[in-house]
Amino acid sequence: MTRERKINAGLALALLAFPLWAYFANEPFMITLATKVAILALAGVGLNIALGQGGLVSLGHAAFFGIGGYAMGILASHAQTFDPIAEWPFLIEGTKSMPIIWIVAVLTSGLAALLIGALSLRTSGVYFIMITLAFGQMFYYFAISWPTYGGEDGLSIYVRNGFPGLNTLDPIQFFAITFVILMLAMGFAAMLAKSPFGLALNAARQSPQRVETVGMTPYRLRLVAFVISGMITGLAGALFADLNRFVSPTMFSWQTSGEIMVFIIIGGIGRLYGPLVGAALFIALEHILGGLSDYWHIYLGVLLLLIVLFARGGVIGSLAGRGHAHD
Amino acid sequence: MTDAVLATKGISKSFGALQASLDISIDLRPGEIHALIGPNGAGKSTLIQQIAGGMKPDAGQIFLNGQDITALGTAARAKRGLARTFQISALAMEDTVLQNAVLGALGAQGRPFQVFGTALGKADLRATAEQALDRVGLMDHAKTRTSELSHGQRRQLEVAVALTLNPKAFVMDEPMAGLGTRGSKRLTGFLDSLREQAPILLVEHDMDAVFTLADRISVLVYGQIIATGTVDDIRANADVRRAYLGDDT
Amino acid sequence: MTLLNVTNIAAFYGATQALFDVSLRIDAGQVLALMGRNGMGKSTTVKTICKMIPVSRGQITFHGQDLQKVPSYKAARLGLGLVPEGRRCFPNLTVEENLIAAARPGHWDFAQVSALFPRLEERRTQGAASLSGGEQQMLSIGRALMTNPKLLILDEATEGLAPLVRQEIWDAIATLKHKTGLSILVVDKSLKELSQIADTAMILERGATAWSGAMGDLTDDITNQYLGV
Amino acid sequence: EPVKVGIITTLSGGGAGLGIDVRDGFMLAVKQSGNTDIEVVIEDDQRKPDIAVQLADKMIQSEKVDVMTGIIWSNLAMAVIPSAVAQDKIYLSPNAGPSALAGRGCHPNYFNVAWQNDNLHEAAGAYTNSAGFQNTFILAPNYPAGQDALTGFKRQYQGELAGEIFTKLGQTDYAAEIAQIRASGADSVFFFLPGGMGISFLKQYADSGVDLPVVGPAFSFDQGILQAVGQAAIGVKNTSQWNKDIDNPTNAAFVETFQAEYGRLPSLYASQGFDTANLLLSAMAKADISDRNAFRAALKEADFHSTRGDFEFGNNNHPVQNIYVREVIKEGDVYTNKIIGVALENHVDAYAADCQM
Amino acid sequence: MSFILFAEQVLNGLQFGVMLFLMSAGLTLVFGVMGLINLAHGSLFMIGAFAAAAVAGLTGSFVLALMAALAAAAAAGALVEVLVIRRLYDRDHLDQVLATFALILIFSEGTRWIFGSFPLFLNIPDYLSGPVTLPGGIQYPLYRLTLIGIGLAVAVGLFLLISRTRLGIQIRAGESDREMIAALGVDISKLYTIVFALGAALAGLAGALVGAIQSVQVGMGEPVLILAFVVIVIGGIGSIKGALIGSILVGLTDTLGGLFMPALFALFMDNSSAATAGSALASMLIYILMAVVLIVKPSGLFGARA
Ligand SMILES: Nc1ncnc2c1ncn2[C@@H]1O[C@H](COP(=O)(O)OP(=O)(O)OP(=O)(O)O)[C@@H](O)[C@H]1O
Ligand SMILES: Nc1ncnc2c1ncn2[C@@H]1O[C@H](COP(=O)(O)OP(=O)(O)OP(=O)(O)O)[C@@H](O)[C@H]1O
Ligand SMILES: [Mg+2]
Ligand SMILES: [Mg+2]
Repeated sequence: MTRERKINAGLALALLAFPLWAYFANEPFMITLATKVAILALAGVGLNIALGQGGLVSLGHAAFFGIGGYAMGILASHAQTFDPIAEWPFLIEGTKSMPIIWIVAVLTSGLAALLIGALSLRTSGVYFIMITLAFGQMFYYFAISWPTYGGEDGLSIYVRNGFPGLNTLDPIQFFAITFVILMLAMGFAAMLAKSPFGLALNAARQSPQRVETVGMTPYRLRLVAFVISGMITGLAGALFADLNRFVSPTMFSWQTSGEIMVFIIIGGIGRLYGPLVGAALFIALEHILGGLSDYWHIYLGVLLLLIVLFARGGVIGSLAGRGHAHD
Repeated sequence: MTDAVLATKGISKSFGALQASLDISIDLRPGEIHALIGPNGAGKSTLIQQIAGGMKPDAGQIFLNGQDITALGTAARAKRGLARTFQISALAMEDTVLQNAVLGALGAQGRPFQVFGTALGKADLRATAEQALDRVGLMDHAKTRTSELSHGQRRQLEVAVALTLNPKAFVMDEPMAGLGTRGSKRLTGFLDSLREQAPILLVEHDMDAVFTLADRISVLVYGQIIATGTVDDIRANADVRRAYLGDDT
Repeated sequence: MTLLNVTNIAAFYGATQALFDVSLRIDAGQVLALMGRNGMGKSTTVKTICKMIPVSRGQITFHGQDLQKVPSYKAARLGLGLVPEGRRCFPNLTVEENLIAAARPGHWDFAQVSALFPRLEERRTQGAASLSGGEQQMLSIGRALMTNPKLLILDEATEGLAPLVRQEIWDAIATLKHKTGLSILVVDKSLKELSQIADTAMILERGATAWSGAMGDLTDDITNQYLGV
Repeated sequence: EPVKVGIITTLSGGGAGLGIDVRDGFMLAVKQSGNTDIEVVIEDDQRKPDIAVQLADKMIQSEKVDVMTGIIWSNLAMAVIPSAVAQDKIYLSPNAGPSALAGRGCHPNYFNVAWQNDNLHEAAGAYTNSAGFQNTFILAPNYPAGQDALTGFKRQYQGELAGEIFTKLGQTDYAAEIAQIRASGADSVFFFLPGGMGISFLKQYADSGVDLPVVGPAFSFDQGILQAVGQAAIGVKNTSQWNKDIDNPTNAAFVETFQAEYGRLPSLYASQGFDTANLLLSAMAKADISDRNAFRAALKEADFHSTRGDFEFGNNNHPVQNIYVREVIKEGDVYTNKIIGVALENHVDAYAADCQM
Repeated sequence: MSFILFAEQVLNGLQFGVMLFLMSAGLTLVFGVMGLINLAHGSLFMIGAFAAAAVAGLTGSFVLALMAALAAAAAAGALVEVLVIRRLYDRDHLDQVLATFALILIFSEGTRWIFGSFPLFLNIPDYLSGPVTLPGGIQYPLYRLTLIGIGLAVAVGLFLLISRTRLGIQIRAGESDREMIAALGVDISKLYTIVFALGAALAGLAGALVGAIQSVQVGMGEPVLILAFVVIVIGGIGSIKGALIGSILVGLTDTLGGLFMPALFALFMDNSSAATAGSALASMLIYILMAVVLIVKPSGLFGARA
């Protein structure tokens, strides 16, 4: 249909083609990079539901990313040491099964999003940005100083968790898992945007009064969106931890929240494929610029600045023209 | 009072030293259009806000169909059948006209948390929405982005969204504002036809429209109702002429 | 001498056109009354002159200078003193601060404004937000005078005020005209007072000039046609 | 056969100075050796564990390196080393020595050329005893390395504790802690506050009027940061396995050539990088990298001239070495250290016994 | 706990708060007047510290160093405003966040490029070093007392500037109605540049003052920036009074929390784990404070708008 659709299809193909090329060219690290792009894009897809559709500028999504990561770290480390997580009121054992870890990651981050959202959504605008930041920082400091699971050192898992029927240590197979999840999440996000709930949520962003006068409560719509958003970002956190076989409090830091947000802005706020483009571009820049100079952050900064100042609507916005997205 | 669809009893509201509403009691009876007029800053929009639930009165009560709704929020009042339009259009500007109308239908249906299926694909929602658009004559623009509508068309859309709620009472804040003479005439005719469905509390500066439509007029000055009566009563009222209409009217 | 010359301007709000080919002229020392019913484009005209909204066509010159090329603060410094619709006093500032914020050197200073509106002197330290409507109106006029303008623009300066307060304002405007010879562009609905004070008049109808001429030439027919109910 | 070495270290952002020193020390030794069979790839981890892990993946998967080294921080080490050595890469640690890798988690492919994390703290504890302090006040940041530091100190220290405080990681204002020290009636202070934290603490401590003697590990008093601490550091005793005045020809030559090459005095970290490279070069001279067993054995022999004098590995591939007490002095315009004694002789770390290798 | 220790800690909290105020004042001013979120404010703090260290290194004069800090930060602020920030006023907060985030990267790495990766040296001048004895036998560093003095003096000065001078009046007017103040002949963009440079200068001053007792290094601004945001959000965005009270509240909470939390936990835990748990909670304390304030008052203590 639209130009954006064509671009999107191209992007999905590119994300699939790149690791396949790397596989045949025997460049496993390139597959790892593509996997990282897919996972970070997934985190972005999560945040974009709150940010792009709900207009909720959360600078605390690292909290969910980190919770997902620690869900993996804690479960897997207990499985590694055969040391149950809890024996009372009932026995909870660690696990090395990805599907179970994902479920736990999604549920715990959803629960955290429910709590954080319920409190934060009482505020709006910059206050919302800052209170979500505050919650993120609480998790960060907690994770750093809580010694049971490694504190600032984090937790290392020596072998990647398993998925029935697949060898997850093989880069291309792990990529396949993340790719499928990313596509499912994007499909879900696309469906959400068009669903009755999405319609109401988008309207609540544009005109909360309007939504109220037709009998719906923006607060509740936003809270549900925030929880869904947190769950997806949490899932991305679990995958990210599995990619690195390692979790640390850095996942909770405000820079992590900032980076996820940067992906979205680079790609284009509210654009379905925005997070993917943003994450891919960011990682590519990091990879290419990092090789050029010790001071590559300067170039990154200048590039970001140019994107904000001159490519309004992000990369997809610039390519596809003004479509269905807000400034 | 008992047969009033919508009524306020002794509403008062102040902003610091400013008394925006003072002991206001007005009512809206079945089938009527009750116009509320008064100078700028008299407190008309403030009163509408309190009736619709956007603002809590300091004192007094509001009744819809005899039930006290003072404690309810905006959304709850809307669910009970109170539909309002805004002085400054409040619409989802990035969405299409149809989407705005479907939003109204969705609110009326009361199940906003459906994540499966598309909003525009739900036959029941769509039927309600299209019917409302049809009534205000916006069906041709169903696929237009709302931000591309003219001022007048936005006012029509506001009314259409209110219609999707199938309300018991309308509260309209300056629906004619910004419409040309022709637009006002059309909307006047339309509002006239609307009163059979539900009565309208109408705030309006357009005296042509008010004098054509209103069954009763209340005049609000400095937060107080200084007169209520028929068109002729009000035109003849010396206080009203002094405070609002002036000598030329 | 022509002070303000507006020729064939058009202006838009988004996609809706609000002004169509409006032209007007004010000479030094003159008072022009700009009239028309609600929503006809009076305030829009005023806003284009003060550079608050852009014109899409036409030309505005003030004192021989093309206003098109200057930002709004420079236009103001050339000598445009605006009393905007809705007063727009700075609510978080006191009366005195509102006046100081605008002050530029010249005849009008705090003492002169106080002499014109003794009420403002009494309310000197009160926050503008809590002033009565009439007091706010006086403050808004005083504030515009503090910029020592060559042309004072009054948009609905008597709107929504009690008759008594209105009278005070009209008296003040008359003083300005007769004692200081200030040029004034006045937008208002009360014909009676306008006819006493204005030299020329102009009526807007849906964003276009419907009538213009000397105030004395304004007949009842015309006012009934364009201003009556 | 040529050996490919991957250096992952911190070259940008906070803490970059340490990584730069390790890298420069390492490259100096490679250059001096004239050995063309060694190929080095260097990457910047930005002190972020996830970046480090990725770079490790890249080095192993793409660059196909044989030997890895360079990591400064324990948390990054824990993220990278276990999986690298499991993939049969040799890892030579030039700085971090987390306890988890010294005891039960030791590995034949992992060699630490610097110290086990606790060592310098243990030495500080031992020195505190020998200096006759009875009631010391100890503080460290609240993170694992900080907790290890206090544990290490207490392992050797025999007196009373006047107080024990964990500060915030990255904290820059220590007024509150100094006030507690003042009120505690301590006779000395031990602290472990690496990087900017230590600078801040010392400057504020010197200005507070509390004049209790201070003891710490070398990290807060090393060449790279002493100039920033300035006068406040003069006279402080600190523990280190290396100093530029250790008297052996290798060290003298190292100090001189480093200064000539880079225009600054070498730091502790530079010496560790230098030793790491020389260890590697000595093994390359004896064995082929494709024969892992022989190569590991060659490494274990540690037959090279260390800047510390003789160098020897214990059973867990961690150094068995002297740890000295140094004092901060001023030489001309430059703040530096001088050795004033030995705190622990031929010290074996506390975890070696747990290592089954 | 002795009275002396407690009093000293209160002074420490006050001093910390006052320094935070210097950072937050500019931030809240820029936000309140221009509606701009400036993440790069921390970089201006760093620039002040580096400028001071560089000039102190060259001239040996602390006073000159402070002047250099003010000048360098103000100049950097003005430059950034004219080149970048100006284009962001009409953008939404997200664009501002991203653009100023990019500025952090440029400033931090640029500084590292110029000054290298090692911390710089900036010392307390002799005439301000060492402790003084206050009434009640409290020993307190003279320099920190001076900081409290300077901070409070700046607070008073800033308050007078904003509330009494014509410039301050115009700034406040711009806060409520930008279009109107322009229509009265005030050059609003110049005014904005001045406000931005003023905020930058205060941050630079804070950087230099703090640099003398801490380490002057790349990235020193970011932790303070986050705290400054916490402060202005607690105080209510745009309010100088809110920034002062918020700063002192945060300063005291942080300092006294670090003191009392471990002591509190020690009541029911052994010393070592109490120290760990207590300091863990202490480091979260200001964020908890902020969350509580916002939950109770969603627009901060003295905030007018949300
Ligand atoms: N939230 C508020 N805080 C303080 N004052 C307010 C607030 N809302 C409205 N006011 C004041 O209350 C008065 C009544 O305002 P309102 O909007 O109800 O007038 P109105 O009759 O609708 O006027 P108009 O015809 O111009 O729309 C005005 O003086 C207005 O400034
Ligand atoms: N900000 C705006 N956005 C869109 N349309 C506007 C805006 N302001 C005014 N209009 C429209 O422009 C037209 C002219 O408005 P203007 O304010 O100039 O009228 P006016 O003659 O001053 O009326 P009044 O006597 O009510 O003040 C009106 O139709 C109005 O609805
Ligand atoms: Mg109104
Ligand atoms: Mg008008």
